[in-house]
Amino acid sequence: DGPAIIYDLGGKFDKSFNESAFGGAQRWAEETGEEFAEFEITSDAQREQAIRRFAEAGNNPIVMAGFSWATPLSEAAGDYPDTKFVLIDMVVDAPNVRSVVFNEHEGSYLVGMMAAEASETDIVSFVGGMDIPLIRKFACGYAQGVMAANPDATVIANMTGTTPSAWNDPVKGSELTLSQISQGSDVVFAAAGGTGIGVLQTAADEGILSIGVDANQNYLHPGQVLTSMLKRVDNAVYESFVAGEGVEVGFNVMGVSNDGVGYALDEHNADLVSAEMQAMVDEAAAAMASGELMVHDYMSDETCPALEF
Amino acid sequence: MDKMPKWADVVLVPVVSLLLAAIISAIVFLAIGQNPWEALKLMAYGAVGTSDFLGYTLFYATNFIFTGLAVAVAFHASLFNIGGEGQVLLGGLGAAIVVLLVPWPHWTLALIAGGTAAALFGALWVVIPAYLQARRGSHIVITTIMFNFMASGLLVYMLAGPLKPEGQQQVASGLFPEASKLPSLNDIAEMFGSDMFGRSPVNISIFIAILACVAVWALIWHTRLGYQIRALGKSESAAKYAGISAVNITMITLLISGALAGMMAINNTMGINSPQLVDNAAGGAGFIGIAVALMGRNHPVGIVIAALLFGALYQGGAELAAATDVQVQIVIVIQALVIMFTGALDEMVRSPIEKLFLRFGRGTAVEE
Amino acid sequence: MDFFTIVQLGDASVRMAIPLLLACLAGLFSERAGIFDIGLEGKMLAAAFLSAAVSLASGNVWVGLLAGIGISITLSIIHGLASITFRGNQLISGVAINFFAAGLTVVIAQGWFAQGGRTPSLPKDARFNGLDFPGALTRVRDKMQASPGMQFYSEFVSGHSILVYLGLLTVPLSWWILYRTRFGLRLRAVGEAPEAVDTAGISVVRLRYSAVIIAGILCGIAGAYLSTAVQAGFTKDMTANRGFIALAALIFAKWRPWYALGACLLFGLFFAIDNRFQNIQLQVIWIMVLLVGSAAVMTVYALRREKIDVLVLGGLSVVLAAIALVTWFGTASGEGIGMIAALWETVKVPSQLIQSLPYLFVVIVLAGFVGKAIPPRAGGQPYVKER
Amino acid sequence: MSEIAPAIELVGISKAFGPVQANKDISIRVMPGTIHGIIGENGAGKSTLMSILYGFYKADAGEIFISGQKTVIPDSQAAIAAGIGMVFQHFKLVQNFSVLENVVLGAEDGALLRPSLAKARKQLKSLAEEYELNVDPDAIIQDIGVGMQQRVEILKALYRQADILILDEPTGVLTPAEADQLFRILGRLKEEGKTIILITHKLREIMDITDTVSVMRRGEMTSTVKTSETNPADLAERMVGRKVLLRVDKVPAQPKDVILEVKDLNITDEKGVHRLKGVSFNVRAGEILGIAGVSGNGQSELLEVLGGYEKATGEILLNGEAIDLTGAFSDGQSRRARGIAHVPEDRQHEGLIMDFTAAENTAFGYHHDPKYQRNRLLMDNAAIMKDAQEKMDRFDVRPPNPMLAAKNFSGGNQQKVVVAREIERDPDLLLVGQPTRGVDIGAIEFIHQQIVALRDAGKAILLVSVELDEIMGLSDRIAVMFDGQIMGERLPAETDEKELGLMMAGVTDGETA
Ligand SMILES: Nc1ncnc2c1ncn2[C@@H]1O[C@H](COP(=O)(O)OP(=O)(O)OP(=O)(O)O)[C@@H](O)[C@H]1O
Ligand SMILES: Nc1ncnc2c1ncn2[C@@H]1O[C@H](COP(=O)(O)OP(=O)(O)OP(=O)(O)O)[C@@H](O)[C@H]1O
Ligand SMILES: [Mg+2]
Ligand SMILES: [Mg+2]
Repeated sequence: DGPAIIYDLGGKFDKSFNESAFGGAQRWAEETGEEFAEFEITSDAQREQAIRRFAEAGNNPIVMAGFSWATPLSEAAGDYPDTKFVLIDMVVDAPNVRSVVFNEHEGSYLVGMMAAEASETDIVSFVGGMDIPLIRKFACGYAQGVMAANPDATVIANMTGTTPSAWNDPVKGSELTLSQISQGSDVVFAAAGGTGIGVLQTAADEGILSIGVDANQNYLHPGQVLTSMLKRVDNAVYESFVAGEGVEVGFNVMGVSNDGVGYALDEHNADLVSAEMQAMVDEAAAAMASGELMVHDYMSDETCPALEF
Repeated sequence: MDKMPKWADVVLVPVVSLLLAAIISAIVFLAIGQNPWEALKLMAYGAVGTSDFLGYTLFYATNFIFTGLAVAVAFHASLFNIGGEGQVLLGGLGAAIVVLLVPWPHWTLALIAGGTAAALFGALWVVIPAYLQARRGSHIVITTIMFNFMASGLLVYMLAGPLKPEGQQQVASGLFPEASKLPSLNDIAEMFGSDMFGRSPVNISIFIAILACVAVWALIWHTRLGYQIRALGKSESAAKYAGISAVNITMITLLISGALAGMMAINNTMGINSPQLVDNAAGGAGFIGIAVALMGRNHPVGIVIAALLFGALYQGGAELAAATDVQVQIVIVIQALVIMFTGALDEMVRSPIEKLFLRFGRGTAVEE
Repeated sequence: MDFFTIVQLGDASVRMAIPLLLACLAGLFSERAGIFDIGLEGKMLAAAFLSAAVSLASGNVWVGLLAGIGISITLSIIHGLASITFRGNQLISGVAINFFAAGLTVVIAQGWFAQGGRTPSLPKDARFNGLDFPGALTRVRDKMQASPGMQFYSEFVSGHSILVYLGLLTVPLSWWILYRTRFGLRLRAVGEAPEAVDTAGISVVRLRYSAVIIAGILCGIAGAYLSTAVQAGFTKDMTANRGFIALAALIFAKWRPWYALGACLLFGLFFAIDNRFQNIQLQVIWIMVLLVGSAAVMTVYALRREKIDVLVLGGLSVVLAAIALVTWFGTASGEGIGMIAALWETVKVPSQLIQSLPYLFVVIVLAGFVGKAIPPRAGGQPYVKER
Repeated sequence: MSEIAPAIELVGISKAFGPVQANKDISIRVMPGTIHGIIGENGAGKSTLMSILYGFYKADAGEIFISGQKTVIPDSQAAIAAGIGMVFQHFKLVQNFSVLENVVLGAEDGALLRPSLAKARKQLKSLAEEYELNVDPDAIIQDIGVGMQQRVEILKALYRQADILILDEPTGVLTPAEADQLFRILGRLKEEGKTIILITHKLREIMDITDTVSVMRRGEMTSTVKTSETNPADLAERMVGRKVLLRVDKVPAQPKDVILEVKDLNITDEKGVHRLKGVSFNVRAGEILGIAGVSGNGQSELLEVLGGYEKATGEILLNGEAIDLTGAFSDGQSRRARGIAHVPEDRQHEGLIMDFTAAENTAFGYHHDPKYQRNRLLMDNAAIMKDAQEKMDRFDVRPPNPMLAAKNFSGGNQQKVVVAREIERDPDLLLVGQPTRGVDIGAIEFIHQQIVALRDAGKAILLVSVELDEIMGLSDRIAVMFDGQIMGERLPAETDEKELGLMMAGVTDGETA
């Protein structure tokens, strides 16, 4: 049978991570005219059942978006040696699993530089979703980028919560943004899934700039979203679907060098990004690609040189 | 006044209620553009169509037997324990702590220790609501709802902090040691060369659930405690006259109820294929227990039947959601309808049936 | 904490309190008439969904509001059927309505919008937006520089959606209806002694239906407020237990409108604190004082009572004391400092605890330590004349 | 047949509650300006009939004529409109409302409350003057006594300009003095041309005040006579359908040792009201001590304390040994273990679990008894069944089916189950509260015989009853309670109903002597 995709708890229309994955699958379906199977889980307890269900039904490959799939997948993968699994955001070492991870710190670094450049108060901020190492990785990369562009700047970082509901709490996102604004922030980066909707909305209402995440969110508030940190989950899904049953297994890193992460530039934010800002960011990106510039990855040692959590 | 024979009360009324719930569910399906008949077929297939599906149905039914019994025991004392959800979570916490902390050499020991801890933690989580109900008359319904919320907070705190292994991102405990894993029914079936339950997680907890049914049956109808529970449930003033302590019986009943809910953890936490404690582990089973108890008329036999039905609904509904564009929440809708018709609108179904029996003179003859 | 932060906190408390307040008053009318309603949550949720969906479709948020009220009334009438006409168990009916709404909103949202059980985001003109009073500053950055009076006016007084002002108005209105009108007198009577109302020649059934319908209207507004004023669209389970908190607030308020306002503002404050403050740091010494203090109070209380009180409250005291000690020792060893020095260290209060505060507070309120609340006498029981 | 139309005429009224036929084809006419009495045993259907007239229940069949006009009364609204007012057996007042609010409820003048209340306040004042019905309009109902509450009920009716006033057992809760006051008011109302229907069990009241009287039995109206043409014995006979033994057959008591000694018992309830004020008495083996009194004067509390489910201060000695009154052993279980059996006042809410089977009910309160246990864990349901069957046979409980739920037995048979259970324990002390309330005459005689038999077996018996006849007939010694105190003791042979009645009204020993 055809390929299948299983989304994580936020659901496929989270305007962010899952939606990006859905976009990749959709692109494949439109281009090939074929169909894919999909499933949205509603609780952690369903994960293993979801994997097994598609494996039993003969779907191949099966793509899973989100780090939480690692445990159930490592449990189930062995039972279906002929099925290929693709895991995004986490690594499972099994002969039939392709693991895709992103260098989010690199993309965050780039938008951090832009934030520092755009800020007039020299105070910028970050709203994370659930407080997990992955999101700290975003925050840490962002802070490093800010410091690189303006060593005098201050970064305020807040996490929405410690539970999965933190991905889906726009009201709280909005409150956190307000509090950051009253502390002087005038650029806010939301890496918080559905919560980010509230962050971007409030930033627009209050007349400060915001930065979207995962998918290109510039269109949400044209002229008020500075840029979006792109994490091309859609590409990862799309490529896996295209490769089909023959998808390559093993470890796969998507970074600035292979267009896995980056920043968004389109008609909605063209006026906000000066040529000089763009030049500076592109230069940094090139340096990263060439290995000249090493951005510290929070998850490598759970520390951050530029930010205290 | 017995206005109709017992069989009508325990069989006919629930069946008619169920039919009404089914009719409204069909209307819901039509409203969202699904053919109800097709949906029913899909759900039936999803519930028992393959050995995996059947296994999952039984797995969920096991959960619901525990929570159904929990609700039913409390109902016998006229107490509405709506806190099953939180008690299940706490049960999971107890089981996880015990199993992760001690390297049990064999699953039987892990089962005994984990089961005891699960029951204990489930019971502990109801101590304060029970005490407040018994002593201060604070309504058990609202306090247990509050404790559900606090339970999920506590669980997440534990899963995001103390119970989470280094470096793990998912909010979950580590995997339980291999030695403590409960044998699945398929492991047993395989010994006879069968693959009856596929790779589903249905495991020996189902036998514990059946044992629990027998124990509850004996407790309620064959022990002094059960006698006192029922007496208190039927008439508090009479219980007082008889010297039955409302405070003690209320406490004990709710503790038993909480323990039964907590014991669900051996199935959904220790019994699954990759045993670990995850966030939201109860998955609504605490609430489904209400429907199961109402439909099962608070009798263990009825509860087993209702649990099987709800297990099939839960599993079939998930399958329906995977195969079509319908959201899995349709199961919650059906469940709500069952609760409404068998619980709150009972009289609407019962009184016409009673009238029929009265009219045709089948009611038990009553002397003056 | 500077003045502006306090104003902001007050502002957020009011905003968070409004849905609670509306639901609480809904419960007040219903329970004053003798009908328990734990289905407030479900009614709000259904209203939140339908008002968002209809606002989106019609482009007019007032039409959306009406639709929300309509569906909420419909659910109220179902509750009425179960609990008034068919004299069923009101708690069970409420539970069923909550489930029904939780499931059906998602299922229908998926059927209509195919966005995973939510509505698309509402455009600005299909929402209730903040009303800016004349001369009020609208941006946080401007307000920060303004004088305290201006800050108060701009942040606290101005800038709320019309539903907030309406919501606040329902308090005096409810009071007036209950205590100054014939309808109110009868409504209060029917919750206390339906047989007195019946023999006075008034229809118990009609009165109780009116009460649950009023509850429906108020829940409808509360739901619409959530999805069209606080947020821009419906997301599943977006009421987030507000219906249950409202019930607790109702008990805390002893079934009185003005007290309800106070109770809801207090709970609103809890939400505001939770939303705004990420890291609440507390010195270990305060934790010790708080926990050990409550443990001591409970123990003293329990020792004067019976065995069961000693058992339960004593156990609880031990748990509290243990938590305090673990925090203390943990801080000392974690920081590698002496026990005394550790007392002045600050530790982060777990965010789950902050989030649980409203629920914890509800339990304490229900325990009656904040004053005894006597519910309407006939509450929860169907009115049965003939068996 | 007079020319004027009757104020009320009921024709062929029938009403069934499920399988119970409460009213069967009842017809009655009441002339204007008269007081019409209705008597009948408990459960005869009196309240039901009047509730139908008042629109509280709907009749299954029959017609109502008010002043000759055929009137349909689907609800109380219609009854009020037809000029009918009713004071129910159980008052229908909102406890936390003021007197004024209760009077106004349902008779408001407009949508706003203030004008209605102001008007009612004025009107209430004039009504109070006119009929000597003084009440404080701002008093809260739960703070005033039953006598006052009854006045409020009457005021409610008068405020609604009722021409026809129905009173359902108005004197059951009144002291004789309060009852006299009530009858004066009724006389006044009658003079004004109002029609009054009075339901009562007390034949003396019927004889004193009514013009005509109807007798009901088992849902039927058996006869209607002019009061002047009948007498109490005749009425009693009409009521039960045969000659009534107004005396209980028994031999003189042979009192022996003191079994129960009560010293200075006091109870203060949570509202701070003194329910018992220094009660002391004793009961000897082989005698029946009867406690008389209007209900609500502490008798119930006394039984509850002795039965172990109410706490009190003071001292109780059983066979010379103290009984724990406040601690862990002051519960029904320990009292039973000490040999105290208790037939409670309210069999439906205390003595029985209506949903339990008769068998389960015969073990009720004695479920710890070893003979009902199979082993340490399980109860022996078969033994309970066998025991129940024997008891039911011995006490002639009908139907003799231990599997039937208690609610399916008639009141008398329910009471027999309770009495059987308690008497068969062979207790040292038997507490009996209202043993024949709502029990038919045959069962009354049987139950009385059982109590006397237990006495003759040398047991101590404490009897509480509001029926003076029962007290006079059964007791070997009579104590009268009023306002939580024992007013004095009398021997039945040396007293009469008049003296006891005075004592029940609070007139002290000295004054009567
Ligand atoms: N609401 C009711 N539902 C069912 N049965 C009832 C109801 N009210 C009365 N009955 C039954 O109808 C019969 C007549 O009752 P009713 O109250 O009219 O008697 P009564 O003559 O007033 O007795 P009492 O002297 O005890 O007041 C009784 O058998 C009673 O149990
Ligand atoms: N035969 C009896 N008759 C009356 N009362 C009894 C009898 N046996 C015991 N009791 C009383 O019942 C109470 C409890 O008795 P017992 O200790 O036998 O119960 P138990 O087996 O411990 O009950 P449980 O299992 O409910 O704790 C005591 O107050 C005791 O005095
Ligand atoms: Mg009566
Ligand atoms: Mg024992």
